[in-house]
Amino acid sequence: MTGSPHTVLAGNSVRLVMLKVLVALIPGIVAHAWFFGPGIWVSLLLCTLLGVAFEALALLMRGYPLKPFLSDGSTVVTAWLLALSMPTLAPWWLYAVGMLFAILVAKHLYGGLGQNLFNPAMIGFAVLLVSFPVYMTQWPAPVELASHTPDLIESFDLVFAGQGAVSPDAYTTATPLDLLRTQRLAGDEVGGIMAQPAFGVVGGTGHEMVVLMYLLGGLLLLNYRLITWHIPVAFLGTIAVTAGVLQFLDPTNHPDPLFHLTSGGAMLAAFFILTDPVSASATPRGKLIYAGLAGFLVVMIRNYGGYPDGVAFTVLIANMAVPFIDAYTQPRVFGHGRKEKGK
Amino acid sequence: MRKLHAFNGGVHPEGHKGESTGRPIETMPLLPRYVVPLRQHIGEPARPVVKPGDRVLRGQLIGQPEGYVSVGVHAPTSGRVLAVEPRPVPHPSGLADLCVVIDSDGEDRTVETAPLDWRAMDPSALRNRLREMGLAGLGGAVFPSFIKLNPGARRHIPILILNGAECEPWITCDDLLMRERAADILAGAEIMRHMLGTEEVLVGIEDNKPEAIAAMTAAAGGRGVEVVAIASLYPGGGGKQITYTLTGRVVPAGGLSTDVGVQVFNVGTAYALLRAIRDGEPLVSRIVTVTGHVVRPGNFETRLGTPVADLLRAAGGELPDATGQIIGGPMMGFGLMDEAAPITKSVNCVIVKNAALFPAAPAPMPCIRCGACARACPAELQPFELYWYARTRDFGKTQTYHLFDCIECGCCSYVCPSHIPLVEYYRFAKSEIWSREHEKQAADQARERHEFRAFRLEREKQEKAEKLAKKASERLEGGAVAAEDPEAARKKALLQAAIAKAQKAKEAVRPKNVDNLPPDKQREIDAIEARRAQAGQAEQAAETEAKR
Amino acid sequence: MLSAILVMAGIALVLGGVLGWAAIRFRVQEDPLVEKIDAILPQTQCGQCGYPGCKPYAEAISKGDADINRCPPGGEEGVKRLAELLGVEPKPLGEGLEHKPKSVAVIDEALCIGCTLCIQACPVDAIVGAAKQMHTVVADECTGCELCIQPCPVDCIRMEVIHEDIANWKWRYPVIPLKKVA
Amino acid sequence: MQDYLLILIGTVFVNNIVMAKILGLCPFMGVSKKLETAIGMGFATTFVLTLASGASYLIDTYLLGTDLFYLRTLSFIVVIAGIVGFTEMFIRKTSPVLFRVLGIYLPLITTNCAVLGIPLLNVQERHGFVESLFFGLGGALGFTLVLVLFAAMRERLEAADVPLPFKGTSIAMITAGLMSLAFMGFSGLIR
Repeated sequence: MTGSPHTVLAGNSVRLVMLKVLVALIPGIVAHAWFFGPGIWVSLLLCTLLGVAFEALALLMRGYPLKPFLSDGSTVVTAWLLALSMPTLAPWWLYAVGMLFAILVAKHLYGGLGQNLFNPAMIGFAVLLVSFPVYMTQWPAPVELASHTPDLIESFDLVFAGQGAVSPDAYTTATPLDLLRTQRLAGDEVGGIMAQPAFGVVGGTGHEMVVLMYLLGGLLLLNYRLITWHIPVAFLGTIAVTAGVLQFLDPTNHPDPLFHLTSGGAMLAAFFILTDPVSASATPRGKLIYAGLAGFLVVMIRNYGGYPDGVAFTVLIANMAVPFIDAYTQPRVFGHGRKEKGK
Repeated sequence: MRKLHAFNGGVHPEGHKGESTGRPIETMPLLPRYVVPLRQHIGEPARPVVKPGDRVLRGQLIGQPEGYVSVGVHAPTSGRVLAVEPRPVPHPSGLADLCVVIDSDGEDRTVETAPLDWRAMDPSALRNRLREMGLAGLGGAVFPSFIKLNPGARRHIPILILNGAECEPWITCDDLLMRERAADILAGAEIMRHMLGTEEVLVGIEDNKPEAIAAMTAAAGGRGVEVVAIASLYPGGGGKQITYTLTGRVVPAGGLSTDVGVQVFNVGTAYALLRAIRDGEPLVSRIVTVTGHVVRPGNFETRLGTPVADLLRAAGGELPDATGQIIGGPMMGFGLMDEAAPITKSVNCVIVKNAALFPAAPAPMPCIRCGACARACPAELQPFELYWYARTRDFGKTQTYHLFDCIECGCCSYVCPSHIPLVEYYRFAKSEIWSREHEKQAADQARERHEFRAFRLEREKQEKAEKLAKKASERLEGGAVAAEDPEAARKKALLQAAIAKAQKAKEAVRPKNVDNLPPDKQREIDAIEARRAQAGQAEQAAETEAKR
Repeated sequence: MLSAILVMAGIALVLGGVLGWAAIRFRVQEDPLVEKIDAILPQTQCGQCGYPGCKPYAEAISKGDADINRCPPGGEEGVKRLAELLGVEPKPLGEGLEHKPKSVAVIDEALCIGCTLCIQACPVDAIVGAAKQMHTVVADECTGCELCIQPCPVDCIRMEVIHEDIANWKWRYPVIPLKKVA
Repeated sequence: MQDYLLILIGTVFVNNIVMAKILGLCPFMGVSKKLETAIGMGFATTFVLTLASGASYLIDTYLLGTDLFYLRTLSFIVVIAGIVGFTEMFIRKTSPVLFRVLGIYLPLITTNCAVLGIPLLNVQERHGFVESLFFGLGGALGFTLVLVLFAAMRERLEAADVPLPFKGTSIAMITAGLMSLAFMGFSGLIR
């Protein structure tokens, strides 16, 4: 090679980037296992294996070398994000369909790593949400509220055989966002709904602790300089402001901003999903617009829409707008149109 | 304390300066042979004014500047011209270029030189002298200095910057020059100041060169020159970057630093300018850093035209397991293809690689748009977008993302986690766009000429018709009717004769007695013919090569 | 029934009136398409497309008489750009047409008899010389159209491919080894 | 006023004419290769659609009434064709570049089923005149929105290593499908 540079920054690779993301996810995963039972390990493992299998299949079909692309870690990140977004203890084929859409459709039909327009995990999730809505509302109940929490062996049984010793009602429940939506449709006031045991100090019982750990992992990512502040701040900030304004106007029908921030997929999206560099806006101003749009839509869909949590859809909608946003938010290039000082 | 301005991005590659700063500048011994390329500067190559067999003296003009953007080329020593022919030159393409090959006579006699009285000389005459003396920027871009020293009719250039940043890793030639010849550099700057009508002279030096800063500060005392230590951040020595760092003035895109009243020269250029004017000596040598995997890394005062192989020998030779050389620095330099290629005005450094210092680049992965390149880009571009479109040859799009503001510093490739050779994509896109523009110009020229021809033919036809009409009317009057135009008939006959003659000439060279040969004889003849044809082709190729 | 006819006729009348007015009000004089096509064509003036020059070919394309794949000097690239301009799908070069590397004509001055036939054939006046004088090609202006070869009675003109040198050298497309293995 | 706003939001997002009603796919696929063209097409369609929506309401209410309802489709098509013809001449005069890039798709606005669909939906939903205008405007803005976003995405897709069988229109169709999936998030937003 005659081209320059002849030297590159040592210890810098796509694999390392992905590895750091996985590390940052660990606190959230541990919290999830602690507060919702060990079922998460089963779905994480299952999604990872499925992801690697689909990835290998796609690479083979497309004639790409397996080793560099299987070991780059991007598939595992997608698998973990999907597993963390989905209810645990769902039948295995649900994960399979999700990963199929995530890896084959959202990623490889678009050219594989680095070229997907949509976040693969969110495509998988959205497909499941519109296709199998019943399964997607059977969330594991927090350990402290459940009459029974399946252990690891039982979780395997539930995922692969589809039946356990006890009825699903014992260990699944609706998420706080679900409860809020259905009961508000029934005419209840927000204050009353949120006094129930499913709601914790600020968000949902159990959920709020997992979310806190996601926040911790997100700060780790910021510390690694893998993400910039723009997307999390704009996203969470817009959610807080929008929810705050709505609550101020009509407190009986709108939950408080803190609840919005700490429930559903908001925190995971803020640091791990919206920040996926491939499908996110890449310019500083663009990131603010992109994440702000997503934040606004999350609150709108949660408060007025047909789905309890709009995060997956809003991520996709924001992804959709990225090429347009990027095209119109190009930063000024050195030497272009800046007032020359001192002249 | 001067207020400094920080440009966007930049990277901190390992410096590796210490390897080659241990010893003072050494002067290369006289070599038996020099190969002096005629294209050592930006612009038109010099036209050779010597032929094989000519005797030359050191400093004698052997290449005359051609066109405006061009400077002279001079013999590095006295001796005899062996050849004027294409030879390997230090260029990323590895192609050969026209060189004057000089066999040294060992006497190193010089042409008569006389100092120039620059204060008394007319600035334009002075610039012409510098043009003839081959002065070009020694920082690497080798732009003819006389053009940069022309302030223009109305332009005022209040600030002159001497660039001693030397931000590229490994290179130390400016460092050593500043340590050892600080006073000369500043004396050169004095002349520049005079020519440009500049008020302020700033010397920018990165703070990883404390000795150079000390030497320059000491020499600057009482000259009205300010030596400024700037943070070590690659590419802080880029012209636009150092201008911004020291003055806060932003050179407009596509413009020159003079647009904001600043002119930037490399310290080596200032030194060469002093030599040219004080000693009357044309540019025939420069300081070159030899470093990396060699026995005795260091800096060498090297005559232009010295083959790289000889320079490496002067540095004690390469250590075992060397894996090639880089011309220039590791961030912007290029791999050398042939050690026979000579040192030119643009070569500031030769780095010998080995697998430990310069490991092979990891295999590239797809871009994940992480934006690390954008954060590192001193031109504040979006390198990943440029890459995305250069990759698919969408050159229009690359231009909307300001491809031509890229300074090819290599920061983006350096930080890329996917290890994509980004700069190579930009260079590819740039040269494609240039070549297309060139083609477009050629097409426009052809269109114009074609249209003019059509117009001419039309006019001629009209004139002819008029003439015929006139003739016809005359004939009618005279009553004489010629069966045929005798002139045309004569022409035709002549042409026929010529064709017959040419055909005959062709026949003549055709071999005789080739009918009814036995097959083995026929094969032999065929083989000979084939060889002859090949030789002819080779000759032809060499001829066209030489013409260019 | 009558009312239906009346209504439709009324609508047609009003719309016709508006369109007629618009046609006069927003009249556009000429079609600049020919110029745009001509700008893409390489101006070799070689006539390989079957038209006596680039402009006539451009006019033919604009009228829809000629296909866009008739220009070998423009090559695939040229066809692609024409396709883009006209909003049609690009296609390979037409039957019997192939893109050759850019060349210039060179006259073997030892054989030239100074007949001026090539000068008359050259579409861009790139050959200089007079009757019975030796002729020379101005390489900078030669488009490589090969039109001078056929008329030469003594076959003293040949085409020479332009070689790569440092002045016209281009950076290559970077090779990424990690692409398709197949 | 709130009603009109709801109509706008409803037609732009919730019942987006392309994403939810799957109308107007021909220009959606055809004029989305370039961002600039898409923007031009969006504005031309907005102009035509708003005008057609209003004009068809007037014709339907005051000319056809209940007696001649069978002439509805026919007369709407005639009116749309007329408006498109006018727009074509107008653009040709004011912006030859846009005229050039829109090419065949400009007269094809006539056959954009969204342009006929909106006036027919107006009748079905018993919209008044202003409502019809807003319905037309909203539908057109929704069309423009997705067309422009789609075009920007396709420009980037153009450079992606899409597997050969999916290159070009097929990956564009898949993308449109995924966009539609994303738009499902808006469902139920306006009841």
